[in-house]
Amino acid sequence: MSTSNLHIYVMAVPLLTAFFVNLLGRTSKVWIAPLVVGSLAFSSVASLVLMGRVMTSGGFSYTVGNWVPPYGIELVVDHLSALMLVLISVVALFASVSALKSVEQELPGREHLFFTLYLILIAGLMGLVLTADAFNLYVLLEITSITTYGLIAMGKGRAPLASFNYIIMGSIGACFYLLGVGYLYLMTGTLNMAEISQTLPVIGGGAAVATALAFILVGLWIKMAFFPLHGWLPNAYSLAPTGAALIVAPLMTKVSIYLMVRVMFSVFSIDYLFLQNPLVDAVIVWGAAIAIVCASALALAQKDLKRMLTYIIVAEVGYMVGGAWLANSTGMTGALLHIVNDALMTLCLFLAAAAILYRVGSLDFDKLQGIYRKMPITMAAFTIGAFSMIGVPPTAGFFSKWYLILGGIEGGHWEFVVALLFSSLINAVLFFRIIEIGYFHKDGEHHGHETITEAPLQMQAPLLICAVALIVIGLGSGPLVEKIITLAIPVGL
Amino acid sequence: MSYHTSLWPLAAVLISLVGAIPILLSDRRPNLRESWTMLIAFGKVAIVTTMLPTVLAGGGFEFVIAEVVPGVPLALRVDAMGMFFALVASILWFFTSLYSIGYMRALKEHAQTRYFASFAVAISATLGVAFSANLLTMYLFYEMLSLSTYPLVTHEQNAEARRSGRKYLTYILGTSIGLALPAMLIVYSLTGTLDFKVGGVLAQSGASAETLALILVLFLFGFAKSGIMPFHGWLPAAMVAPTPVSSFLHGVAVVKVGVFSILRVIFHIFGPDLLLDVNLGTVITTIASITILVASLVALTQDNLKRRLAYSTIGQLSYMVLGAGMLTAAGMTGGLLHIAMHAFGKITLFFCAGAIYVAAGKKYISQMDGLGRRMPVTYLAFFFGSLSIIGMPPLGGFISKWNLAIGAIESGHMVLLVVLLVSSMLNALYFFPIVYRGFFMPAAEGELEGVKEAPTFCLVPLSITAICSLLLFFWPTVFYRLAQMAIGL
Amino acid sequence: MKALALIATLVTGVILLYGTMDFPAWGDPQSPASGTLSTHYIEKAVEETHVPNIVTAVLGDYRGYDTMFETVVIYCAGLVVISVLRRTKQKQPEKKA
Amino acid sequence: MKLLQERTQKQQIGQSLIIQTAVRQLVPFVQLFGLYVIVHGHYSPGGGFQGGVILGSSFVMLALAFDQSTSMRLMSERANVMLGNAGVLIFTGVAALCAIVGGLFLDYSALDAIIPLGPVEWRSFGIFLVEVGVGLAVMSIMISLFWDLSSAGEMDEGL
Amino acid sequence: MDDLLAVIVAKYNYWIYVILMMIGFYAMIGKRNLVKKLIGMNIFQTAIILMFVSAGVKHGGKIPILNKYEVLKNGIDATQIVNPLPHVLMLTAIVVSVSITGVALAILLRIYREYGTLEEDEILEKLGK
Repeated sequence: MSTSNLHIYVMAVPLLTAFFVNLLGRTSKVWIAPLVVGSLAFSSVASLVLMGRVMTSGGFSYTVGNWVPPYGIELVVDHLSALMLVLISVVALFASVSALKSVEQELPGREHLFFTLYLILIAGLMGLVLTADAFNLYVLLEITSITTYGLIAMGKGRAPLASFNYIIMGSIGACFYLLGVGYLYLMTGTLNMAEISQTLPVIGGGAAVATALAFILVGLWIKMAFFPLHGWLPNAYSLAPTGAALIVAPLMTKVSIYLMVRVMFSVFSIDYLFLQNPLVDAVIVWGAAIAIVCASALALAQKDLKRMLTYIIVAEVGYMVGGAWLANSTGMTGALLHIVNDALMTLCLFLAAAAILYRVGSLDFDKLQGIYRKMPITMAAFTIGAFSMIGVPPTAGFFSKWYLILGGIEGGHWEFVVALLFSSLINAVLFFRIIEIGYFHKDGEHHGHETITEAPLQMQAPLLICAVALIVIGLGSGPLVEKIITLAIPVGL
Repeated sequence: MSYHTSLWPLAAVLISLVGAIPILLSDRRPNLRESWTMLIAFGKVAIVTTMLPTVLAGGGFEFVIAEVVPGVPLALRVDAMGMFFALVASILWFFTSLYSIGYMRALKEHAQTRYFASFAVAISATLGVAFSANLLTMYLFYEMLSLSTYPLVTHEQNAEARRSGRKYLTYILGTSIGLALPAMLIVYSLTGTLDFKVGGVLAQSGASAETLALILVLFLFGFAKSGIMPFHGWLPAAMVAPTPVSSFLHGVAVVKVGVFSILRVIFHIFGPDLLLDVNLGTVITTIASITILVASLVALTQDNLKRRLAYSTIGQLSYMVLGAGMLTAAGMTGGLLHIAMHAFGKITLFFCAGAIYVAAGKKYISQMDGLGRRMPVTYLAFFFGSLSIIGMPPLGGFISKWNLAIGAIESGHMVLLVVLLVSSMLNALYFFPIVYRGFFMPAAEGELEGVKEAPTFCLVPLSITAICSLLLFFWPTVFYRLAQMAIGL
Repeated sequence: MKALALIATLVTGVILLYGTMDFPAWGDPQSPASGTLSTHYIEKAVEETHVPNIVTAVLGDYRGYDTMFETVVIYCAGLVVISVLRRTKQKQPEKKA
Repeated sequence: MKLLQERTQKQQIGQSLIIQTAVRQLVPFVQLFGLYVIVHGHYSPGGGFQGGVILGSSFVMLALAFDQSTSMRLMSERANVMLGNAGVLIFTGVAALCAIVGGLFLDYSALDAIIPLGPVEWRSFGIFLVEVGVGLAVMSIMISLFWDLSSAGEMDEGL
Repeated sequence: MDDLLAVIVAKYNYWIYVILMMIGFYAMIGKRNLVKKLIGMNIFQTAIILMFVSAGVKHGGKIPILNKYEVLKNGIDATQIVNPLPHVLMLTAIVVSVSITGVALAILLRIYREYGTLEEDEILEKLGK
């Protein structure tokens, strides 16, 4: 029980700022940039401070409205959620800096609406990370979803259609989750995760509990686009306005993964998940392996950079789900580390894509010929991001993959190991195809965009920082794992 | 032996990596750029040689860059084996840079800045492999080398270059990610460490013979840079690169990095004793022997000089693996020594090929009749080089092959001896005709009007390397000692 | 497509029905749902918040955090509708044409 | 084009004297009732959401009986947005204020530090505050939802 | 027989919600008309809401609005009052579903503006050509 409100401010400042963005942004646009960047910068700093505190003095539980849980809503700040807070706020900050430019280009006159939704989305994600209450989680899930629907629907052409499909799928996911929570509530009479997890062993894992687990998992899988349920993602993410894709693509799926981990271990128990029915996790890991392979294969078929990236995201989801269900600490470490790394890689690649789109106006492969000569710095950063996706040391991507594969070997899940290696190879093919297109310019010459120059600094700066961060985190992954992630993985694994 | 922490290894690796930046910055001013290159090259040689005495005295340096995975830091360590390779690489890089300047300027190549920059990165990666203290670090630099050489291989940026570049990456990245990485991870999950130890780390793991065999094969084919068949296809393809690249990277750095990695694994991850116990040496020797013979036979059929050299390289590389596979003192020493001897010999040959191309614009052996009388120095050097590769006294190649032969006898597998002799014969068969044509066949009329020796920048290095491989016959001591220390004698 | 949907629906339904097996009987005052949590609300809410309408008390105070985000949700809805539909006047003519 | 035709037809249907007069008389009472529902949420069924919806419905009635521009004369779009933001800001502001004055987030009793009413009374009062906020927000959103949806985003005469 | 009856009496409402849920779910994934999908979504959410609310029912329970002073004087028997929590939760759920319906309708209008139809097949074929 702590009275420190820091984590609340991390979440509340963007939320409150959002309303002012809407109020002031209507009248004059000059307010938007300082408000957005300022609030996110504050959150980043505050979350870093919070991280420091957690690392020194351990995590703590917080009750909103000063009611003892389970009567009030409980928030939990531990290593994992603090790490996620840092991740979300920093990614949001970088993305926003670049988004300010591209939104100005794509959605003139609607910036204030865009960034209001944007900030509320960030706040919602942070709330999701913090909450320890099953129903509150549902509400926040809907906040993030509804803002995302809006952000995506702001795009041109087919975007509304994609957004509508996302609404249908997303609602199914949310409803399934709510059904699961309902079943749990009917059986345990509480909504507080900790209390549920205490009650479940008492009442034993009956039909209702199993159903609840199934529905919660499926619901979250739909939200994170786990392979057979991924149908909505590629359209939604690739048709969204660039600014929206910048924030949605890196964070949404990762946060849903975090939620899955949270539910797995805060609501249900290792004992119930892995020991009582070991078949389940074997099946899920197989599913993850299949997901990785299929999604990578689908990515090969794409002719547009953004669409390709979206399918890679789907494949990466398979990595993390598989890693989390490997039922050993190495795999879990890999999954958690990959949440961080994948968010940054995806951000890096999407930032690069945004910069290219800003100048070239299209991401079709044939438009990218000779891009290396025209936007060397952007493409250098893109290359680093690509290497990280492929898993080339010392970029961050290599090390999370390292843990995942190691976990697969330890758990004897060779299918998962093979799938990971396969997708690394596919990624290599995918990205070197682009690198090749961009690097050879002979036949790109007469494509008539000699006028193209480097992207504006405002888009380059976050991109470069992000690219450097990939290498720094890669080299620092030892301490990162040792000081934070090993403490974040649930005890007993 | 005792290692004490110092910045020397880091400096040795980083100097050219950092040096790439001024090279890039002085894009507009070629002279400045080239002087940077030479400066860096010289600095590298200097740094490496300053470390030499300590290593010869049985000491060593090490430096931990970062603690990345529990029990496996990114760390550099200078031991005898690394020193051996680093010495060869850095010295030859010096000459190659000299040669490149002449070559690139003579042909007015485009994008020279990118060329020199990537070259600098590549050599950093090479030294990184030489000086890495554990498998992970080595893998890191191995990949770095693969990626940094891509712009060099595809330098021409035409359709053919695109094809070869694709082939190059497919083979190199595919094998390293698909085979070497899992092998490394299996080793890690078995032993919890990836450190290079004399005597190996797998001995204590108590892994079954089948597992060991699996790991071994994964490694052998995983480091496809060693050109072991059937993963050799990239090497002939990579010959589209400018000759200095072929000569240095595909005569020395890249391919030898492959071999070096394999030897590292055999000596310091498995350990010869372990391999002897479960008697996996034969696996290595068999694969190697096949590669040697097939490659030599194919080389005979090649008319493009560089392709012939490439296939000869494939064959020669497997000598080194073969030597290591014999698991006898002499054999392993010979294998290591051959890295150096072949490097000096083969680079000479490539330099000559380049010089011929620069001077006469000839690529095909069948067009080179009588060329030797026009450019005697080049052809003499070529003669020396080929002698050394064939393994005839009085040239360096003889020493390594001699050791290999002794190793073969010690190991008791006479068939290996036969392989060695037959292949040497084949070497002679595919080298001497070139020299013969050059000196004694009459040139077609008007064919070689006005052809004279290549520019000095080209001529000097190739003469020096030729002389070096001559001297190595008389004074092989340094390399010999290092090789013996490397295998723990 | 339709068949697939039907199958999916049936499977979901069957699982849900199977799940209701060990539900408490409907309206049973002893059911866990009306356990300590709701009892506490009913008994303590009034003296803790001086609000006789327990629903309001729980909504506004005990679970005020939920309610806050719920308000934000509906706020977002309004915003989204505006940002998706609202068109500035000068766009009018080319629409009418 | 199609939209416009439908709209014109509808208008003739909508414009009837009886309905208009009735609505004109009704609206104030509806709004009064809405306010009642909001403020009386402590003692009877009701609260911010219900009251907000009722308040909003009064404007919806206007828009239906007359046309959208009439309802927009009574409540300009700008003012509506202001009210919406105000509502949400009241709620989040109160919540944040509780944290700022040293309590926990949303802990109304902490506001006792500013105006001493007694912690428990403050809880009751805090609930009232946020209900008002909710009411405002819901009302304005309901209105703008109706306006935008009925006029397909053109904010002209609507249905 | 009796116990079967007992089971039915005890559970029939849950089964009804499940069936309602199935109807909505099928409409969401099976129907090709976007508006029908949306309606299905609302049915689905209604089913869930009913399920929750029914969890709070107590036979003979009174509404959870008490007499302040009396309660403060001499307590209250919890079994007499229905469980307020599900109502609170579902108030939230209702608002959420309203919001999402509003958003979905807005997007449907946009789609109609773009393609002049709300039949998925027709839209797809418009996109095709």
